[in-house]
Amino acid sequence: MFSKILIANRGEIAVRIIRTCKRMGIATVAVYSEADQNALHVKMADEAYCIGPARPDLSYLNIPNILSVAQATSCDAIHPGYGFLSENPSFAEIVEKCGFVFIGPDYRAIERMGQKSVARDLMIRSGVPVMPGSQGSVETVDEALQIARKIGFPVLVKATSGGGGKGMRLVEKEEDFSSLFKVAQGEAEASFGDRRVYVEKYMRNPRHVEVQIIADQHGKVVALGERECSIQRRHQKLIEESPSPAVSPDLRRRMADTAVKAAKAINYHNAGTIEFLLDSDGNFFFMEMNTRLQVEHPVTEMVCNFDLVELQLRVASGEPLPIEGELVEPVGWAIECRINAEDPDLNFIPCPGLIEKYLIPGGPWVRVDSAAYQGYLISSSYDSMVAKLIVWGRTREEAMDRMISALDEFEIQGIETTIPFQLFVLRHNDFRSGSFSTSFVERNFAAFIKERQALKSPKTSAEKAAVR
Amino acid sequence: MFSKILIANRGEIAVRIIRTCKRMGIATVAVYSEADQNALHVKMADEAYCIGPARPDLSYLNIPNILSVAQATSCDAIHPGYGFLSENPSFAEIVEKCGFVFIGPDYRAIERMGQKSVARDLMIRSGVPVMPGSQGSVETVDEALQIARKIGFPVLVKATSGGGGKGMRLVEKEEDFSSLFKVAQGEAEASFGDRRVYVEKYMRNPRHVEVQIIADQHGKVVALGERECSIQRRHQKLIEESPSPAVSPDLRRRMADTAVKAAKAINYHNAGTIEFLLDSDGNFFFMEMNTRLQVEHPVTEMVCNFDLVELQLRVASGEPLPIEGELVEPVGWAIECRINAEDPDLNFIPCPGLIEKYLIPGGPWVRVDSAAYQGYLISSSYDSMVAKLIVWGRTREEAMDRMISALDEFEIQGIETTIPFQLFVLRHNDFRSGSFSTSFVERNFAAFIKERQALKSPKTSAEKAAVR
Amino acid sequence: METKQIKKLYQAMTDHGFSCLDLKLGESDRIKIVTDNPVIEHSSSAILEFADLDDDNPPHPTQVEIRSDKVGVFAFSERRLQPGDHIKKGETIGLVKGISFQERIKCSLDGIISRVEVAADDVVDYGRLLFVVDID
Amino acid sequence: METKQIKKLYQAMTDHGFSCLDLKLGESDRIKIVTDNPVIEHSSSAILEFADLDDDNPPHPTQVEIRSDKVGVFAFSERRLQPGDHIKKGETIGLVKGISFQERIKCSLDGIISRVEVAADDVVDYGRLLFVVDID
Repeated sequence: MFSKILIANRGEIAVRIIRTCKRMGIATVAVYSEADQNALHVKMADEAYCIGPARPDLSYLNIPNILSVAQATSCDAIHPGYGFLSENPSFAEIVEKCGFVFIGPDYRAIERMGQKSVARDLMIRSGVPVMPGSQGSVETVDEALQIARKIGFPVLVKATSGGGGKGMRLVEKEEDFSSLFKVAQGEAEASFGDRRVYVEKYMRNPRHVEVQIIADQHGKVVALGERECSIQRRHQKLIEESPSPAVSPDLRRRMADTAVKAAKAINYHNAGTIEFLLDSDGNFFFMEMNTRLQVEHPVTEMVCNFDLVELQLRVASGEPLPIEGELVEPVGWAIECRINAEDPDLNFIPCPGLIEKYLIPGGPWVRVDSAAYQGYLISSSYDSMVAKLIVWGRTREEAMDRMISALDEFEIQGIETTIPFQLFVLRHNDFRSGSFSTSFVERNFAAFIKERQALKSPKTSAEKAAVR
Repeated sequence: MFSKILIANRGEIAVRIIRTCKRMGIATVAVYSEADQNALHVKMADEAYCIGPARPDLSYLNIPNILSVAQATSCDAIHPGYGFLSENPSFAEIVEKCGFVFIGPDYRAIERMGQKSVARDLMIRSGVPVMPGSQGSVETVDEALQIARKIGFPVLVKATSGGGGKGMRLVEKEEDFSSLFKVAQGEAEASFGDRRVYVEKYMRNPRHVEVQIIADQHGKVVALGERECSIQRRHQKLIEESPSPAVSPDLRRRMADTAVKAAKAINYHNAGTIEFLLDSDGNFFFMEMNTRLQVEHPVTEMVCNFDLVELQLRVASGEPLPIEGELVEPVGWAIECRINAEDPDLNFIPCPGLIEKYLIPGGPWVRVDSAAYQGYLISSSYDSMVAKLIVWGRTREEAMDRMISALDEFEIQGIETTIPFQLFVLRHNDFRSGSFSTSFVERNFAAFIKERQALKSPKTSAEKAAVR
Repeated sequence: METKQIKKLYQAMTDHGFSCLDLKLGESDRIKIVTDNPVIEHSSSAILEFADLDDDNPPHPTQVEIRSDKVGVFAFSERRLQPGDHIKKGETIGLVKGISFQERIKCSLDGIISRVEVAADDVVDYGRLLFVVDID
Repeated sequence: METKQIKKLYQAMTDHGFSCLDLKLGESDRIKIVTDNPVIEHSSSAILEFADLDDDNPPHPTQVEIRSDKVGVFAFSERRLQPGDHIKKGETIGLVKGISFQERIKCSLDGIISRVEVAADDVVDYGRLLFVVDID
């Protein structure tokens, strides 16, 4: 096992990694930007070094400075967390070349999975179901249109090097195809320096269900069940759960088998997530693979009883996985809410600022992963996450009810948060019954705003009356 | 199920009960003393009423005021928590007579278990092993001495109505018997208004292991494993765990069978705890039964995955227990530290005061049950508990290591706490190996003080040097 | 005890730097005069306390607060008192009904109701302000 | 640039209520003069900043701080500098060795070492104070 690691990240995920390292007796080195001098990960690590100003490209993405700290402090390994450099194959490669262990997969796996059409082809060859579409990139409009006609509209035109919805266009009708294809190419060029695109069938109202896998360097791959991530707004997940209410034990086994097969096909090791689109008939299609720890990993931990960061450290140091079989069945139900400093009443506008009061919920099966504290300033330089609130329950209903009371108990003053919207979702009939898709937020946002206005207006009337 | 309950308690246990009620959709009524106006249970309950000044006999023990609130607010039931009125059979009886449900056992069970010698005789008749000793109270010194000779010294003389070590005397040698017997009688008279005592064999270095049971009103009794509570100082538990490192699966089954038998013998319903003394050969003897929820109930919850407060509410409302079999086997390992506002360097002197900074640990399998917050004043009117820190791990070692890092992460400024001593225990070889008894604290306290002084002295020398 | 006497006492208190004075008035009532940071204390049936004693407002020793020291449901006595109503020393001006008792709320001085801070059927807790009375 | 000029500039700044002035000095160095709440900013090789600018102490514009804007292990150059040592403008007074670079720390002015705030083999991070120099 490593004796000292550097954590090339900030916020709650840096804190999360430090916690497991402390428990395992592994010394930790934090890096931070000038904006993060009072951050919790800086206080909690054994050593901490400033690596640059607030701007991410000058600090958390500054590879020479990060590696210089790792070398100067004699670290064995580097954990990239999520975001920042975590899916940068060059970083993973340089880390390795400099003699450190990269706590994640081989850089070649990151690279291949980062190129969406390469990943897609790899999956097809490995027998993993993908959405019908082109094989590899398509060069010309005509070629693409032929494929689109074959698979039937609506279709998606997606950037080969893409991610996060950029360079992606939904084409509903044949007559729009040519122009939208060119828009996608242009955006792909501008965003990724690579104008290549490919064509894929578009599924209406799919569910986003992903399988967590962990693989050691001895060929063993285990699926730790699935996560339901359909409650998202513009590809930003708001609520995740494990298991998924749409996944039966049989479907779970089939998805897990597929995910394990996919990971084995690329000699994957360390933690990874295979994202699938799931239709209402239980058909699932490979979407992409995330070659890192996910934000929502805690729900998997809560139902599988494995510490994913510990497993990452163990397999990265060469240990074999201490798990029997290829699928860990979930026990009970876990839900996570990402509590962001965003105002849901104002279309989720980010509202960073000073946390004047911070009283987190507690009690049985309530977990908070957060780098915030009373008096902490949420910086506008980074993402707006305040905390991840995770609960476990024997049943989905128990977990939902516990989440509602924990959200209700969470006291955050000084900034607006997403809590009111998450409460709305958790009380919504469609969410409670488990029948929802990725279009849930879009479909129900107006109802949320209406409900909020109704809540506010009587008070406003009363206030007006009082003024008269 | 109840629609509204009153919680006749304060502090973390009131908060604990409110949390489960909120999740289950049961409205809550808090009561509080003038000293507790800013208490968390007051903020969290749906309604809250002041019932008197700080002095417990005028507020938290004020039965007319508590019942008047319950009546005025139309409560269905009353949860007594632990301490205060929880084991007062008159209160349980009055609650019932006034038409409320007492969330606990029948008052007759409380009464019988409250009289130590009555409980002992009941257990003997039910075939539960008790320490060798007198059958019922003994009246005269001669009669008592005869019994003491028969069972062999050392013996304990204990108050029939006693508890908490009062009216109890350890007699090592026959020549001391007569005088110590009279001291115990006098103390019993003074403390409980009942001079009756009984005689029991004294076990050197026993372990304190207790079995959690829960019983419904339809005759079903389930044992939820055991708790190891040997780390105590003057009968105040400091660290508890479940399971016990001294209990094998076979011993667990035998202890559970015995506990279930004991509960059935008195038609017990609701949650209860049978305390046993366990010797190094795996023999166990009934010590007493606590007819309420225990402070340390969370470790049972963490390894059994049942919410004990929920089960209490369900069985009190007449529902059958939703559990198969008579024993729930523990999954993994849970440890609790009671973090008190006491200075372990000064022999655990209570040090109530203002909590100036309060940053609680988080992350996976870390649970905090607390009524404290930043800016909260720990009152000298009540017990000195600040928080219960509970962790779970796949193994005992994982749980211990997680507890160490969580204790280390816990930041409490403004008051001294027991954390340094708990860290000492968790790092001690005897604790780690599992070979310890109720004499652990007494035996190792000097070593703790020495370690603390060694930690402080270099600094002190440096300070002195700096002054010169 | 007359208002005049109380005023005199109050004057003496402030002159000599006392901050608190506690007077027994017969069996079950008492008056507590405080000159700063009023601490709520209670008689066995009701509490009289000089109101408006914060720093900003100069003390009006002619007002007393009547608070409950029992817990229960409030009811008015014979008449539903309104501001301006005269009350007599010892008159029952309200009831607090607990589970095992019915407590009469009395004023130990003659006076005029200045404010009614309670409604019928209110759940009244310990120390709850019921009435503010201007002493005649 | 001479010390005299800097002093003059500083005077002009305070006279006109400026709180910050940023001067480029050739290719890779710059001087930042702040009169209150100094914000740490960096040149590409080292940072010069007027020291002791807090409210309690009147500013000494004759002192500059040399800070690192790279991250690595510190080493002295040819000589191990001590307080009192004279240094020349452009002289390499230390090195920060990173994983892929070796950064020379220079002072862009002649001066005398006032304080050495770093030891050989120290891990030096971004913005770390290395030397305080009295400008001649």
